[in-house]
Amino acid sequence: MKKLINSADTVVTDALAGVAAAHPGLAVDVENKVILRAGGPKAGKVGLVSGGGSGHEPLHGGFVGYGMLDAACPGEVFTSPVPDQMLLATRAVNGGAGVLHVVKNYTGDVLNFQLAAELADDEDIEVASVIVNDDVAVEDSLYTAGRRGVGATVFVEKIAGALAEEGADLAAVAAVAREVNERSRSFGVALSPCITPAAGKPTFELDDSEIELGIGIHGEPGRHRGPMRPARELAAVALDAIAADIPLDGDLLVMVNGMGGTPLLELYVMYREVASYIGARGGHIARNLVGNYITSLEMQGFSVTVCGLTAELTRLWDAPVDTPALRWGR
Amino acid sequence: MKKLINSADTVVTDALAGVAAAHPGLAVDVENKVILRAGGPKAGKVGLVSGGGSGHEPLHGGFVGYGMLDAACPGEVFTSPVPDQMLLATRAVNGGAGVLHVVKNYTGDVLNFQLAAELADDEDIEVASVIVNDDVAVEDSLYTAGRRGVGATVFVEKIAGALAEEGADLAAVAAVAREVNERSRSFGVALSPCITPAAGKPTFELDDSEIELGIGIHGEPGRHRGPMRPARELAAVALDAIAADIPLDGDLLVMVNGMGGTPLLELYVMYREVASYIGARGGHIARNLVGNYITSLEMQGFSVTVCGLTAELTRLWDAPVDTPALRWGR
Amino acid sequence: MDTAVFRAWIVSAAAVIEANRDHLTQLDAAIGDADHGVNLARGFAAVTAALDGPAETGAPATPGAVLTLTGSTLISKVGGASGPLYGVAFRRAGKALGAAETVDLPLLADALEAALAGVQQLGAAREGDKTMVDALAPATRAFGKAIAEGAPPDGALSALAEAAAAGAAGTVSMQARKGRASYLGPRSVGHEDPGAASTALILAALRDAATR
Amino acid sequence: MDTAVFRAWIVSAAAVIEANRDHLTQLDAAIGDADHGVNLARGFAAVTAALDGPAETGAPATPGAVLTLTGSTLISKVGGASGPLYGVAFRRAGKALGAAETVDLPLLADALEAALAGVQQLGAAREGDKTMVDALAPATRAFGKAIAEGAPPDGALSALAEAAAAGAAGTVSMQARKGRASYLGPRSVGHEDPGAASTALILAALRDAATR
Ligand SMILES: Nc1ncnc2c1ncn2[C@@H]1O[C@H](COP(=O)(O)OP(=O)(O)O)[C@@H](O)[C@H]1O
Ligand SMILES: Nc1ncnc2c1ncn2[C@@H]1O[C@H](COP(=O)(O)OP(=O)(O)O)[C@@H](O)[C@H]1O
Ligand SMILES: [Mg+2]
Ligand SMILES: [Mg+2]
Ligand SMILES: [Mg+2]
Ligand SMILES: [Mg+2]
Repeated sequence: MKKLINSADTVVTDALAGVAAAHPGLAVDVENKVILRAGGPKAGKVGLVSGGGSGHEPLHGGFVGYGMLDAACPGEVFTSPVPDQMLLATRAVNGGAGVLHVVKNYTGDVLNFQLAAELADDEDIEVASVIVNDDVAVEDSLYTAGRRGVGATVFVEKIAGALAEEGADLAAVAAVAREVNERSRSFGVALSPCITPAAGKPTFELDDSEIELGIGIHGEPGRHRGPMRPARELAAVALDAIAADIPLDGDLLVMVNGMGGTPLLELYVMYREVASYIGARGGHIARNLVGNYITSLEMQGFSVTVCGLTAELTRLWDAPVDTPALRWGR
Repeated sequence: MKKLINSADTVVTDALAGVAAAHPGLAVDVENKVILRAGGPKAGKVGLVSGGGSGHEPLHGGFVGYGMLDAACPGEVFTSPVPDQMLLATRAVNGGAGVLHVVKNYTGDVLNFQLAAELADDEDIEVASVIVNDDVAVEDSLYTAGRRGVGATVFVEKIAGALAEEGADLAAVAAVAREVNERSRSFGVALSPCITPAAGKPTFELDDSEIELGIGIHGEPGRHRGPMRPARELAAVALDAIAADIPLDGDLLVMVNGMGGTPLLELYVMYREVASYIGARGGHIARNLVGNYITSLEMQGFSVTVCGLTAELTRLWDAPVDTPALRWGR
Repeated sequence: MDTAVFRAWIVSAAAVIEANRDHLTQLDAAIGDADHGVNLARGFAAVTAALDGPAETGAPATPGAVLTLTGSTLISKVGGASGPLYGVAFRRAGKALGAAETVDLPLLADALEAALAGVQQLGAAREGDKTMVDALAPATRAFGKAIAEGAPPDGALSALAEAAAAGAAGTVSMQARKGRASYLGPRSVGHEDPGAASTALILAALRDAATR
Repeated sequence: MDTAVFRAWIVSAAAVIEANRDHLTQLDAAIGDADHGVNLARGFAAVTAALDGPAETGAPATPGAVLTLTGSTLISKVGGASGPLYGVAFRRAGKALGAAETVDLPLLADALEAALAGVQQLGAAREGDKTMVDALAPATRAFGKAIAEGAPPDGALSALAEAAAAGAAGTVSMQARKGRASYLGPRSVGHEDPGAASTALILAALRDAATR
């Protein structure tokens, strides 16, 4: 394993120190592992807190700033953060209008945020939670852990963050967050595994002709292993799975996301195939993102996320945002 | 080799079709491989044209837009474009105030842009060229190809683009571009090779304990091979080399750039070490970039670029920019 | 069993987890995200440090206090799914022991029941879902049964540890319905569940500490 | 040598480059950026297509026109360093042949001199810098010398091709001072220069076409 780190134990805090040094607009509590907007909570504004394991950068810390998150809690690599971090963040961003927890649907994230919400409740901080679960590779069921939360998290954080910035109340912000989640679906493909600093070994082995289909964002193998195929066919595999769950017509917000180790050149090739697939089925990509937004360390591969837009969701997507990883309108 | 492509022959044009689909603000001539701002040339504004081999994305196409480039000419992967492309772009962006060619110092880029400039001159289009050569790993000499152009290209395109947007004349825009180049130095390190789609094999072999020091951006081996070291020591290697060439005091613009396959988490670890090295030597990082801006396909590694700022250069850096890869102020 | 025994249990559990750190992480790499051993080792290291207690209050004085502190520390340090689950398990067990200075077999059985109930309430996993429940539930049953049959302490504790180990081994053939492994669907079959494996290690440490 | 011979040269040069595409690319991978074979193959494929000429004008009618068209097409299609350099070389050679219907040895020697001058003017490389010049320069000298000594066509052309091959082989021991390989400094020693290798192939194709 070769990584640009000082040690596996300090990689997360060293990176947080780097985030603190790079972004004067953020206030980073390196010791307690919380990333906040500089300047404290905005009175009367709903606070948005998210968090999860590290290794998915820019998610979540790269989305802290005007028009998006108020705080992010990074855990160790691929390990959900602990309730203490979430409680600190929840206190810090509470401007009196309550706090929304944006939680990706993984047992660890859900349980830790749940314990944190109970602790916040003891302090009379009003907390609502939205569970993001957009990954169509995993079928949803009452008896399982359910679908994973992946790419839609970016959409939820941007759109709910925009509504919160406008001064909407907690119920409204939580409602739009749930609406975006319900309208969004994702599917991911890995061309290579990744290596967590602590494990030091690849999470799985793939030969030069194999890929993993239906992966999450934690370096885990996918639902199936299959042969490598041209970009056009891979786009069809991902979008067939998504189209089985939500309609691909009307105005769409589409993200072609890199898993971390795939060149932008290839992501644009994928976007071209995704766009022509959707166009051929009468869908209209009104807004898009192409790049690395929710990653698995250096894993090579991509994911596609599609969200059915409404006029209101489009308006909120276009609203000004000013974070390290997503910025427009100011 | 596993890549998200349809075929090695079509990777560049397929990606350009993706860029065209993703960015309505751009006008992409896929067949002739030219990326332009939508809406044609701005009368009286100096046009900025750059170009080079593909595989370095987001450079250059990702920097076409308000406040930066007017056109980019992508060649085949790691192969400089041809004069025909550069002439087309030069014609298309000429608003009567002349055109600046921003050329990275590689024999291929230099010769092809030189032929293009001669052709443009035949058409009475005034062309000035700035050669970017910031890579301290290669010593500069009259009898060699000289230093390579790497990270400083991003700074030159942003700052010269800002001055051109303000309506400065060709001489002034060329002068500030040369000033930025002269004030900038870079050094790069590779942890892994990369694979060009056409070659299908890694450009070199590295074992799990070795790295290449003093690399360029074409997957070539570096000046030396050495043992893998902690982030702090790698930052010192890069900055010692840079400090031997330019002073690290005063206000600095610093980029910690990923080579394409390195996670953002690690780039922030590197940024922390770069910032503490510079801080310890009395330098002040007034502005910074951390991320993938000038890459070598999926190569793992980083480069550091440092530019000594003046008040005017800082003002131009902060000026509004609106491109796919760099955006602020609008 | 007095406070010293419970301290000894937790200390040797920490040692056993540290010794099996990479093994547990590799089990997790196969059907999860390769962090279970690292997570628990980090958590139990913090627990052993915490056991000497904050200067003010000093070390925990009762068996219940030892387990409650263990649980709270795991919740604060582990993260992931196993942090809250083990944390709640130890906290519930600690509460069940109340202020007792010494713990007899029936009281220990109550504590284990409480721990299991806490895990299932929080995680909603049932036996057969391929989780730590598949080690903890049969172990708790076997312990209660041994006590009912009048087994001596070492016999009951061996029954506990053996049932846990058997339960963990039994997860190999299961398809996961809870936790990360469930994302693999049928591909989760054929691998031992890391949390069940760590539970078996922790309960073996209890037997060793209590029968030493 | 008439137009047909020059067409035959370019067509077989294209075939030889295509056949050595991967070899040349691997040479470039060692000290460059792994694209020389791909670049030239792309360019010469376009040249063979262009040789049948655009519908309006028809195929080039003179040896000079064949080489000029070859050069212009390489400039438009190859890119990289070798595109402009080979392009200028063929264009200068074509210009040197003027409107001649047939080309004798002295005129061909002039054309080669003009090609070499064009490459050195554009690229500023001298012999010993580890570039295509290290094949083209000695080949041109050897050809002139053979003619001066009254060698027959096939003898002079063999001298040309052999000197080019020897020159290319000689680049192995050189440290590059021009082109990408120069970035490797001392590490560029021990590898054959890809452009010198392709020049040797192209000049061997000339010998074969002219002595067939
Ligand atoms: N819902 C659940 N109920 C009980 N145990 C669970 C549940 N989900 C996961 N686990 C246990 O947690 C273990 C994984 O722990 P760990 O790897 O530390 O967390 P994560 O899965 O978040 O990375 C699994 O092996 C399983 O035994
Ligand atoms: N300044 C120069 N003068 C003459 N030949 C050169 C010069 N620079 C490079 N070359 C030739 O070009 C070859 C490389 O061509 P190619 O790989 O196609 O272009 P690039 O180096 O741009 O990738 C080198 O092997 C060398 O022979
Ligand atoms: Mg985990
Ligand atoms: Mg090249
Ligand atoms: Mg895990
Ligand atoms: Mg080359």
